[in-house]
Amino acid sequence: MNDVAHDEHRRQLLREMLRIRRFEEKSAELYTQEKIRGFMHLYVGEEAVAVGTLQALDADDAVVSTYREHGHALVRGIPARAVMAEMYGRQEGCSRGRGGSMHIFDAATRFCGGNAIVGGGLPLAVGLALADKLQGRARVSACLFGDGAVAEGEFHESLNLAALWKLPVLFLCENNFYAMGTALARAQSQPDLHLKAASYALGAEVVDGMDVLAVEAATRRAAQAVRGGGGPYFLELRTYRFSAHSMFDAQLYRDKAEVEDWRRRDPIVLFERQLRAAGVLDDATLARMEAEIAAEIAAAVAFAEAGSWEPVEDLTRFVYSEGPAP
Amino acid sequence: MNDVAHDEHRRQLLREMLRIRRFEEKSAELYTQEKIRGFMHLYVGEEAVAVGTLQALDADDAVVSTYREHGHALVRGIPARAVMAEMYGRQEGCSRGRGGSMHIFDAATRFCGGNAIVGGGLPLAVGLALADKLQGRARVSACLFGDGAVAEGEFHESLNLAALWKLPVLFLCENNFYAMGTALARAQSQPDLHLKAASYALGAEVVDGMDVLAVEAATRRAAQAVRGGGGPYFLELRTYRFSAHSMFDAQLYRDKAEVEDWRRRDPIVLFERQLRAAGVLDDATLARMEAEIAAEIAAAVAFAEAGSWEPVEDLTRFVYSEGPAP
Amino acid sequence: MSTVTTTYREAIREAIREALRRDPRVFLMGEDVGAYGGCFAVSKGLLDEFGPERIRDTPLSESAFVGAGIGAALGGMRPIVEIMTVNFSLLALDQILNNAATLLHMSGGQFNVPLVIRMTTGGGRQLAAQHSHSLEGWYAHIPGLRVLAPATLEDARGMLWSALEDPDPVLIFEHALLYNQAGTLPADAGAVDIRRARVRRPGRDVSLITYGGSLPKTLEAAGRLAAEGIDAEVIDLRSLRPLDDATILASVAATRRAVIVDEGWRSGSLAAEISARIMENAFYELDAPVARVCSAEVPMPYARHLEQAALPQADTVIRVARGLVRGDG
Amino acid sequence: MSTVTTTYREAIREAIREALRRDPRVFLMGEDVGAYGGCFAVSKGLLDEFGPERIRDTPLSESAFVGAGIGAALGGMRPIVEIMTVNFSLLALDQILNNAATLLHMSGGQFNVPLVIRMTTGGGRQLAAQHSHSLEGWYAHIPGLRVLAPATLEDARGMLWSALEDPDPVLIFEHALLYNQAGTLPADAGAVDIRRARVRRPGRDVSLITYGGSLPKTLEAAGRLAAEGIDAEVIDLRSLRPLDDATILASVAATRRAVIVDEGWRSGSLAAEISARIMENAFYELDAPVARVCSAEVPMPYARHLEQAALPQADTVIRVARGLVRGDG
Ligand SMILES: Cc1ncc(C[n+]2csc(CCOP(=O)(O)OP(=O)(O)O)c2C)c(N)n1
Ligand SMILES: Cc1ncc(C[n+]2csc(CCOP(=O)(O)OP(=O)(O)O)c2C)c(N)n1
Ligand SMILES: [Mg+2]
Ligand SMILES: [Mg+2]
Repeated sequence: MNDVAHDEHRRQLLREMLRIRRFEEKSAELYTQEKIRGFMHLYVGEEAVAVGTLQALDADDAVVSTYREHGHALVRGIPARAVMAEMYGRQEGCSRGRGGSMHIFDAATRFCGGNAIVGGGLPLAVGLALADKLQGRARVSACLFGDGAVAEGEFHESLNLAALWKLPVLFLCENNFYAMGTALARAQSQPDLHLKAASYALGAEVVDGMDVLAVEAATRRAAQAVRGGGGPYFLELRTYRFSAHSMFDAQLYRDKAEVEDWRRRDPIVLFERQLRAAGVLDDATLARMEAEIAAEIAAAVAFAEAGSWEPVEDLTRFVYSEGPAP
Repeated sequence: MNDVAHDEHRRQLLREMLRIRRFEEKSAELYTQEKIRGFMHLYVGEEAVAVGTLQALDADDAVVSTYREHGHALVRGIPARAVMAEMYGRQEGCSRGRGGSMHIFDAATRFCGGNAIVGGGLPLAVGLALADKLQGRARVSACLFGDGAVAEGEFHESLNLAALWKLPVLFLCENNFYAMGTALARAQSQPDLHLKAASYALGAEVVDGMDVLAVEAATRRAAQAVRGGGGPYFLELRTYRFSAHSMFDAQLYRDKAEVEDWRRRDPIVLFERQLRAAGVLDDATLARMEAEIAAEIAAAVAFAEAGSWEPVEDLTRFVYSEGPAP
Repeated sequence: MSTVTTTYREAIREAIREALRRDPRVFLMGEDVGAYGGCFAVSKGLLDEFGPERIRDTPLSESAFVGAGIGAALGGMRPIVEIMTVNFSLLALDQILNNAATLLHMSGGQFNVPLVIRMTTGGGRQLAAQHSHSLEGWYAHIPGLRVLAPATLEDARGMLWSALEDPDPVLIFEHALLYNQAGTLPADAGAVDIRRARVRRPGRDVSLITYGGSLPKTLEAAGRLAAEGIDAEVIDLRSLRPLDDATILASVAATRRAVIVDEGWRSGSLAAEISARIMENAFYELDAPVARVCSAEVPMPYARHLEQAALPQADTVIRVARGLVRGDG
Repeated sequence: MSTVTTTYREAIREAIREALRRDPRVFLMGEDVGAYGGCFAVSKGLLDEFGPERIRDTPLSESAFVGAGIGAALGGMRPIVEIMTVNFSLLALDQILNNAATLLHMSGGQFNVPLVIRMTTGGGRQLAAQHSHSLEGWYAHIPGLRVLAPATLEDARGMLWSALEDPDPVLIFEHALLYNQAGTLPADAGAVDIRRARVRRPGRDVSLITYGGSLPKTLEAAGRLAAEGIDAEVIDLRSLRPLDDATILASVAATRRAVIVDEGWRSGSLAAEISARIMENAFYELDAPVARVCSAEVPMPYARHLEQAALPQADTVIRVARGLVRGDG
C-alpha cells in the first residue's frame, strides 16, 4: 500500500467505526420508540473489533456471529437498510423480518448469523471450515463470540476439533470482560483467555481491542496463517461495551468509574486523535464522513419505515425448503 | 506406618489388584455363558489405578465412576456378591438388577454410579463437592473418567466450575490411550491431558498408572490438598486396557505388538515381582491370597446364581421416590 | 385475612426468599441470578440478603451447573437451579434426562435427586427462534420428572415450596409474559397442592383445558364465549407430569366437549397426550372430537404479526369452542 | 430381476457406500465410524475404501461434531453424521433444535441445512437406562426436521439416499434390534419415497399403526390375530415427521379401529399425536376408541424380565386389538 492508499485506508477504518456507532445510537432511539422490539444488544465501545477483524477478511470467507452483531453485519457489507428493516420486522429485512436484531443473516456476504445461543455458532464455523478443507478451498471461517462463550462446552469441543483437524477457523473472542452481569474473573478459573485457548495447541494471542490498527494487523497475520493451512488461530480481543448488556439491563454489576476508565479508551476517539495527529484527518473530512453516515442511516430508517409486512399466510414458509420434495 | 504395617499394606494392594483381575476373568466367562448380558467393560490391565486411587480415600468421601467400574466398586468396598448379583440382574444386586454392569451404585459407600454417558459424571462430582463446601464438611468427591471424556464439553465446564469455586473434587483421569477404537492422539489436539487440565488453573500431574505405589502416593498427596481446601486436583493416570473395549470389540484399531508391550508392564506382575524382591511376598502367601479370592468370587457367583428376580409388578417402582407425595 | 399486593415475579422471589430462610440446605444457582439480579429480575435483591454462596452466579455452563445441582442434591442440599430460557436448557438435557430423571431408578431406589429447576418459557415478546419456545410439554414426556407450570400468583408463590418438598426432580416453567401479572395474595400464602389440576372457571358446555401462559387467554375466551351464551369450563392443569386425569375426565364427562389450549408446537404436544387420554377414557361420553389450539409448527418468527399468528389466541379458542358446541366447527 | 441376500446393517452400509461413490460432497462423520468399524459395525470396511477424510472419526464431542455437520452442510457438503445411541444425542440437542431445525426459518429462507443424522434407538438388549430409549417420536415434535424410521431392508437401503436429496435436516433412527434382520433386496435397490406410510399387511378389522423396531412385533401380532379370525391391517409409518395422515386415515376409515404400537414412553408419545389426529379427523368413523401400546414409563431396567415387561410386546398388541374388535377390551 502506498501512502495515499494507506491514509485512505485508515480513514476508511475510522469511517466504519463511526458508521457502527451512529447506527447503534439510532437503534437505541428507535428501540425507545418501540420501532425495534425483542432483545437488542448494542456494540458501542467495541467498534474497533468488528472493523479491525472483518476488514481483514476476503469476500468469500464466512462469518459466524452472535446476537450482538449489528456492527459485524455492517462491516461485512450487509446494507444498513437491510439490517434496519430486519430490526423493524419488515420482509425487506435481510432475514425477511423473521430474525430481528439477534438473527442477521446474509447469504451474499456469507454472513451465517446472528446466533443467540451463547457458544452455539462455534461448531458451525468448524463445519464451514471443514467443508472448505474437504473441497480444497483456501477460505477462512471467522467466528465471533464473547468471553462468556468460553465457559460453554461447545467452545471446548470446537477448539479441540478445529485444532485436531487443522481446520481454517479464525476464532475471534470479543472479550468485553462481562457476560451480562458476570465479570470474567467470576466466570473463568483462567481469565487470560488466550492462555486457555493455547492449551488446545493452536496459535493464540491477545490484542488490544480498542486499537483498530492493532486488531487489523493481528487479524491479517492470523488469517494468513489460517488460510495457508496452519490450522486454526485464536485472537482474544480485549474491549469493553459502553452500553448496557441489552435494553433491559440496569447495570447493577459494575462501577460507573470502571465504565468511565474504559470510555477514556474509546476506540473512535483514540483513532480520530491519532489520525489528526498524523495529519490524515481534518474537521472538514470528518464532517463529510459524519454527513454521509447520517444520510446512509436516515435512508436505512426510511427504507425500514417504508417496508412491508410479510403476509400472515406465509407464516409457515421456510420451515422447510421450497421446491419439489425428495 | 511401621515396617510390618507397611508390608501388610503392600500385600493388601496386591491382593486388591488380584481380586479385580480374577473378578474380571470370571465376569468374562459368565458373559460367554450369557449369565451376564448387555454391555460389559473389563478393567484388566488398569487395576493399579482403581486400587491406588480409591485406597487413598476416606470412607465418607464420594466416588463417581463410569461404566468400566467393577474394579472401582470392589476396591470401594461394595461386596463382590452384590456386584455380581447386579450383573446377573438379580434383585439382590447392589442396584436391584436395574443397573447391570454399567450402573453399579451403593449408597452405603457413597458410590454414586456407574455412569454410562461419557463425561456425564463430572458435573455430579462438582455438585457433590459443592454440597460439602456449603455444609463445611472436609470430604473429597473423587471422579473417575477416561481419556475419551476429556473431549466432551462437560469435562471443560466441570473443571472450570470446580477450579473457579475451589471445590474439593479429585479428578481422576484413567488415560488408557483409547476411547473405544479412537487413539488419544486422534481425539485430542493436546494429548498430554494433565497439561490441558492445568490450563484451568488447578493442580495437575501425570502418574504412572501401572505402578500402584506411585498412584497411591500421588492420590494421597492430591486428596490431602483437596481436603485442605486447596481446590480441585487432576491426576492423569496413564494405563492400558489389556482386554477389548467391551465384549463386542474386534480390536481392529490397535496393533497386537502395542498390546504386548503394555502387557509387559502388567501392574500385577510388576508389583508381585517387586514384593518378592523385597521379601514381602512368597509363594505360600500368594497361594493363600489366590485361594481366598477364588473363594470370595465363587461365593459371589453362588450368591448371584441363587438370587431372585424382582417381581414384574415392581417394574414402575423407583421412577419416583416412595412415601407420601408432597 | 390480610392480603398483600404483588406480582407473579415478586411472588416467585418471595417463595425463593422464604425457602432460603427456612431451610439452610436451599440455595439458588444459575446465570446472573446474583449481581445482575436475574435476567427477568426474579432474584433481584437476594444476593444482598443471602450472599454469594447461596445466591450463586454461574458461568455460562448449562450442562455443568445443572449437573452440579444434581450432585448437590445427592449431597444433601436442596438446590434451586435457574435456567434463563427453555431453549438453553437443551444444553443441559443430557443431565436432566440421563441423570436427574434416571438416577433413582438406575440405582434401584438408592439415589434420589431432590432438585428444583426453574426456567422461563414461551413466546410473545418478539425474541425469535432461539428464545421463544414452549417445551414444557415436551419435558413432560420424561419419566422421573415432575413438571409444573404456575399460571397464577398463588401458584407462583406456592409451587416452589411444594417442589422443594419433593424428593425427586421438579421442573418449574414460568411463562415470561406472566412475570408482570399483578394481584393480591393472602399474607400467609404458602405451599400449594401440586397434584391436582384446578377448575379456574366452572362451566357446562365445553371444557377448555390449558396451563401456564395460556390461562389468561383461555379465561378471556371463556368470558367472551359466555357473552354469546356458551358456558365454558376452564381447567388449569398446573402439573404437566403427572397429569391429573381425574379432574380432566370429570370435566369432560360433564361437558362432553373439550378444547386443549397449549402453546407448544402442535405435533407431539402435551395437548396430543390429553386428547389421547380423553379418547382412551371418555370416548363414549364425547359429543364431538376433542380439539387442540396450539402453536403453529414454526421456529418462532420475530415480526410481531407473524409471532402473534403463530401463537394460540383467544379468538382461535373461541372459534374452535363455538364450532364444537354449535356443531358448526 | 436379480436379488441379493443381505441384512439391515449391510443395507445401510451399502447405502452409505453408494452415496460416497456417487457424490463427492458426501462424507460420514461420528464416533468410531472409522478405525473401529462403527459401534454396531455399520461402517465396517468403509475407512479402507474411502479414507479418513471421508470416513471421519471424531472425538467424543457430540455437540461439536453435530454442529460441524450443520456447518459443513451450510458450506456445501452433504454430511452423514452418526450418533451412536439416541441417549447421547441429547448432548447435541442444542445444535439440532436451535440450529439445524431453525436456521432456514431464522434466516428468512437463505440458509438451508442439507444434513443427515443417523442414530441407533430402542431397547431390548439389556443396555439399561442410558442406552435404551426410543426418542424418535420426541424428535418428531420439532418443526424443521424430517424424521425417518426404516423398519425394512428396503428402507434401510433406500431412505438414506432420499434423505441426502432433501435440502433440509433429516434424522434417521435405526432400531438396534433390526441390524441383524436378514432378507433379500433387488440388486438395483435404491432411493425410496420417504413421504408415504406403507401398508405392510392389508386387513379389514383393525389398523395396527407402527414403525421401526416395533414393526416385526406388530406383524407377528397380526399373524397371530389372523389365526383367531381377526384381520388386522399393519401400517408402517416410515416417516414420523411429517406424518402421512392420508394413509393413516384411509386405513382407519376402513377398519374403524386402531391400535398404535410405539416403543416411546406412553405419555407424550408419537402414539398420542396419532391418536389425537384420528380423533380430529375420523372421530365419527370410529367404532371404538383408539388404543396405544407403548413402553412403560420407566428408565429402562437392565434385568431382562423387567425390560421385556417395559417394552411393547406382540401379546399386548393382540390383547388390545382383540379387545377393540370383540368389544371385550
Ligand atoms: C446458552 C445460552 N445461555 C445463556 C444465554 C443468555 N445470554 C445472552 S447473552 C449472554 C451473555 C454473553 O456474554 P458474552 O459471551 O461475553 O458476550 P457479550 O454479550 O458480552 O457480547 C447471556 C448469558 C444465551 N443466549 N445462551
Ligand atoms: C456421551 C457418550 N458418547 C458415546 C458413548 C459410547 N462410548 C461408551 S464408552 C466410549 C469410550 C470412552 O472412552 P474413555 O473415556 O477413554 O474410557 P475407557 O472406555 O477407555 O475406559 C464410548 C465412545 C457414551 N457412552 N456416551
Ligand atoms: Mg462479554
Ligand atoms: Mg480410554
